[in-house]
Amino acid sequence: MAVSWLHKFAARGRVPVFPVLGKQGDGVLRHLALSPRIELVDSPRHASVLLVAGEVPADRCEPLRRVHDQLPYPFTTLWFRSEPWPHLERVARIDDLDDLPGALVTAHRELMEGRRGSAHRLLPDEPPNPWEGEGDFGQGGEGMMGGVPYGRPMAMNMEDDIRDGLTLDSLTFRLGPFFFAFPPGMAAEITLQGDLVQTWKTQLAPYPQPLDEVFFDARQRPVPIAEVELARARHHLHQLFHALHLAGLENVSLRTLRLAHGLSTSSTLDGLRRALSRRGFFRLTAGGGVLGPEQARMIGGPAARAAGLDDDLRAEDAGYRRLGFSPVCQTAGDTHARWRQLLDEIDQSLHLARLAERDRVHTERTGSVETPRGPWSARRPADASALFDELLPGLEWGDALATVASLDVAGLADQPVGTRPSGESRAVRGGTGNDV
Amino acid sequence: MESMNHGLGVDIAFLLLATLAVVTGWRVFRTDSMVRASFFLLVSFIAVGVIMILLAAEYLGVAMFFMMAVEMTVMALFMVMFMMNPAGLNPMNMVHQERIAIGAGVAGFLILGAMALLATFPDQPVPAGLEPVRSLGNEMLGESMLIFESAGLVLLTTMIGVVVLSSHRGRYGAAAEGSMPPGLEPGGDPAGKPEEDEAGEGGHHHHHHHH
Amino acid sequence: MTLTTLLLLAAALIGIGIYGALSQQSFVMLMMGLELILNGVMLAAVAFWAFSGAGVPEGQLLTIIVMAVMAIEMAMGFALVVAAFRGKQADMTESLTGLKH
Amino acid sequence: MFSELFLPVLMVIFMLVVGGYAVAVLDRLVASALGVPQAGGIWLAPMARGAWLLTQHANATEAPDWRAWRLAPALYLALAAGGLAVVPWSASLVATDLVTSVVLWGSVEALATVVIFLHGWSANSLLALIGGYRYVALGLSYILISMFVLIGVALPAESLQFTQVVASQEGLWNVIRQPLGLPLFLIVGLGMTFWGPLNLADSTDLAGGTASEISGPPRLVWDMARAAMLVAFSGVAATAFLGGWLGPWLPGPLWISLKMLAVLSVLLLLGRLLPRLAPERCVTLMWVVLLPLSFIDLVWAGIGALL
Amino acid sequence: MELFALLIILILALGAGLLMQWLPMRHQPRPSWSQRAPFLGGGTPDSHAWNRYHVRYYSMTLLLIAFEMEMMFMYPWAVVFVEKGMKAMMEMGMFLAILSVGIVYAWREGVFKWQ
Repeated sequence: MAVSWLHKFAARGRVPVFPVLGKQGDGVLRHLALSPRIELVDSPRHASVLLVAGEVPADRCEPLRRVHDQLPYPFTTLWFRSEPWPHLERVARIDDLDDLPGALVTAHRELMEGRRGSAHRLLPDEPPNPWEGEGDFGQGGEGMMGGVPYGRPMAMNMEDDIRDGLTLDSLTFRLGPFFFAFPPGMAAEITLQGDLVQTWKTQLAPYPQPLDEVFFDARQRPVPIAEVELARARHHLHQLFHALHLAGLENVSLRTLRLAHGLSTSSTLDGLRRALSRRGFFRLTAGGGVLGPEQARMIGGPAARAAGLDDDLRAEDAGYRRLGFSPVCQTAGDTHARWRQLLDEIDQSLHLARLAERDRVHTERTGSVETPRGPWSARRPADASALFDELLPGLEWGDALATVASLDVAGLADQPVGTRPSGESRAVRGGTGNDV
Repeated sequence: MESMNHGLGVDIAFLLLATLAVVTGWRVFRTDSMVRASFFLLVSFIAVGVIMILLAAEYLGVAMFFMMAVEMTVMALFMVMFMMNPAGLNPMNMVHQERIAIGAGVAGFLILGAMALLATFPDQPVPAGLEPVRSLGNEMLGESMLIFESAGLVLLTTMIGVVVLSSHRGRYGAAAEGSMPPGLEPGGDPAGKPEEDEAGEGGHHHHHHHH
Repeated sequence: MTLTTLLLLAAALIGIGIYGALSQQSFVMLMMGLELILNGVMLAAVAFWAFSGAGVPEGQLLTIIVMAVMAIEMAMGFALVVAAFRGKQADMTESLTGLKH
Repeated sequence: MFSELFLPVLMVIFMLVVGGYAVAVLDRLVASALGVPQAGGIWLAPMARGAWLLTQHANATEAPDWRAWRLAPALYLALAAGGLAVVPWSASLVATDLVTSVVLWGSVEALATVVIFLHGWSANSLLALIGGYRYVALGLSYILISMFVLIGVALPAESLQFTQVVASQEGLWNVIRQPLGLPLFLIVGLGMTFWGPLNLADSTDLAGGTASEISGPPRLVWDMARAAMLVAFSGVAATAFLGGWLGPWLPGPLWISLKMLAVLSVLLLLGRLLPRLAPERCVTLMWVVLLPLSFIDLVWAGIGALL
Repeated sequence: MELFALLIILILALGAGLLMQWLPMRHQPRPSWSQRAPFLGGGTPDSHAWNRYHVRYYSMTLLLIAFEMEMMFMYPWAVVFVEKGMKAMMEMGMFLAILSVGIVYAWREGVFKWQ
């Protein structure tokens, strides 16, 4: 009796959702972040619903199974724009973004009230290595460091420390592709000594990211600069949203998101910029990750300009020149410089959009376009996640993740982003973006 | 009546705390996990600290808590840093000359215990009105500033000493100097470690000499 | 709780500490033994102060000094371990004795 | 017997429960005021979350240190309760009026570091481990600041007893007399509960840090213990700096509850406003900036006490 | 009596914390091995996480031990401060000066940096 009362009560809370991102799934994140009934969590242990958003490529199915099995009972799954695995019981596929929050709430409620059974484990119930009853004491190990006690070998020293000459143990593990602080789809093999990154090998590149249609159009024909610049600013704001969540600034990250959703030529960035610098975002948070000139050129775009390269295809466009465009730059090239650069560029984009809208200016150069991710003339900006392999070793964990968040490395997809889901604008709930 | 009750309660508490202190003190050397060992020692210290409070040494007892909490945290950090198999995933027994050690331990206990039982000490309990903390403070700030000054200087020396010894920017040169390659093979003993005789009798020996 | 029982407890702690300090191979574990000995010493000092010192402050001061010795021993000990490990990559007492040229 | 023993104990338990709930509600109110969407009933939300955690199964890792893992949240809760025990609710209503209760609170702070480290260590999981170790860097740094600041309030009281500390504020509260004290102490409070900018233990970049591998009832206890520690801290802060039970018209316990509420609001607001500090920067900040500031506070307090 | 109250409070809180975990959990089955694998965003570790962890702030911790010892002296000093007046003030000045020298030296040596 008391138990059912407890379950009824549990059904009324916010729905803790662990999102697993497939291709083009990150839009869901931005939609759900503003939904009051949904709580996006960073660890599957803290969730009752596993949301698979977007199509998960075959090489990431095994990790998905692993994550699926890591949710504690009772839990259920929901598949968004992705075909559920046939052997799962009672799973629902949702395709309309507007239905998603409601479906998540329903799933959680049914689960809590016992109307829906919990999902089951997919992987066999076996330790990573057989150990029981083996070894000197039945713990699976041998001697002091050998064997596989409780199923895994012990951490051992593989390489010298890179900082202070105390060579202690290092830990090697693979992180991702469903680690929230990484670009969607990225996975890396990392060796840590203490909390310092010793080596970093990017194993799976992030999914190619779809860009707004207007950038594709701009390569074919002149398009209104106002539209291009608003799309650019929106792209940057989305990146900032993820980074601010990582830095623990939940409310500013949501403010950024609202600004992005309601972005128009009358939006301003002043409030956001002020909030960030007042709260010490540039002084107190993790930083590091200085790009050298070669690396900066390789990645291109705002990251390169933050490192002092003033390459920008917009400077070669007569339409932009008429608006008085010249590239803005930073010199330091580190994480904080990239954020300053991004804010400056968003500001500049909004300014250009305002001027362009007033004077109805269009782009004039076709065939090449400066995307938010970098210059796209002959080739699309390609994936640059291999850059992390040389950039991150030597950084401590927080700095490494902040650096990852500050770099937009994913290559561009060959398709523009699908029809913009109508839900995104509705979720804003009265936020025009002006009042931030 | 009230005071007798109180006395009995204190006796029971003392008995429990004494058992706790001894058992956890013993467990320090009987557990495989270095973290557990450090925190067992911490519990032993805390038990002794509570006994001190029961003895009206309120400052010393409570100070024991915070001093030892910090020291044992640091102890745990260093134990984990420098001991192979710090969590004791493989049970191990890293002892040498165990029989001698047991003998010495028991002998120490017997001698000291006999002294405690046989010797007579003056019976001069703490006077009723004494404020232990105040008297301690007065003693420290006594006629001269000797205690404070010497303590300050000794501790400053310690600070400088630990910085010099432990910081890799210290006078012992940069990090790379003097550091040796890691073990010849994974899990083996560090290269350059001197051979030792296998005199230890303490059961399972942890060294595996690979040749 | 009498002086005798307190001293017995202190003796037990010191005995365990002696065992630990003598039997442990690792330098860090050896320090645990030393700490336990000092634990017993501090208890004994406080017990004497409470029961047969007539409340002279020196009894408490002695405990504080023992604690200071302990802190200094620990700090210097660990600093030495770090320095030795950096030089020799070892933490065993046997190796440390080898350091004393 | 009743007024000496049971009443203070009841008071502490009551404050623990009500205070923990108040923290959960206040944090949601602050969040919604700052634009983080909250589902309908803010008053019921903490209960619903608690009910969900009670129904969720507890997670396990492959080879955790079981006892330490389960003990750590309960110990943290016990430490919070112990911290609350030294807070005087009125001149006579206080659970543990030790002559050295200020030092006892210092011990609670030091032991909290032990427990939080243990929580991160015992899971035997990478992210939790890093969280635990990070926290130690912070915990060992803030403890000195806290001690200096609290010695500062002990100077005018000529005692290490919280009731005396309150009594010494009869004329003027310490928050005015020692203006640096409370701000510094608030930073300690954020550190002790690893809240907001000082959340190095359970941070987002570690997917929850020491809590990343726990679920269900252990997580509930851990969250409650954190909230309880925040309450205990606010009680001590109100006692040491805001004159504790002192105040006109209202009874003492009510006054201190109001002051605790004020401290809690400031802490929760700070927690939501500031970004998380990088661990290395945090250690340097504590030792090089805040610790000298606490020296100044102590000198200020000393001069003030002598005048 | 004070200690007895503290004891009751500690035991109640500890007991509540343990019971709240134990009561709901006693009927729960032990999680499967696939659930127990550490969460790494779908990735896997090579080994147990417990290792000889390279604590990057170890020299700071040693400095702290020495520092904390000084705190031992400061608490009793605080109680008699007003009584002793200027003399206590001078001693404190000297003490803080020594401490400051220690901090400044350690800072210059980079002790507070991640080694």
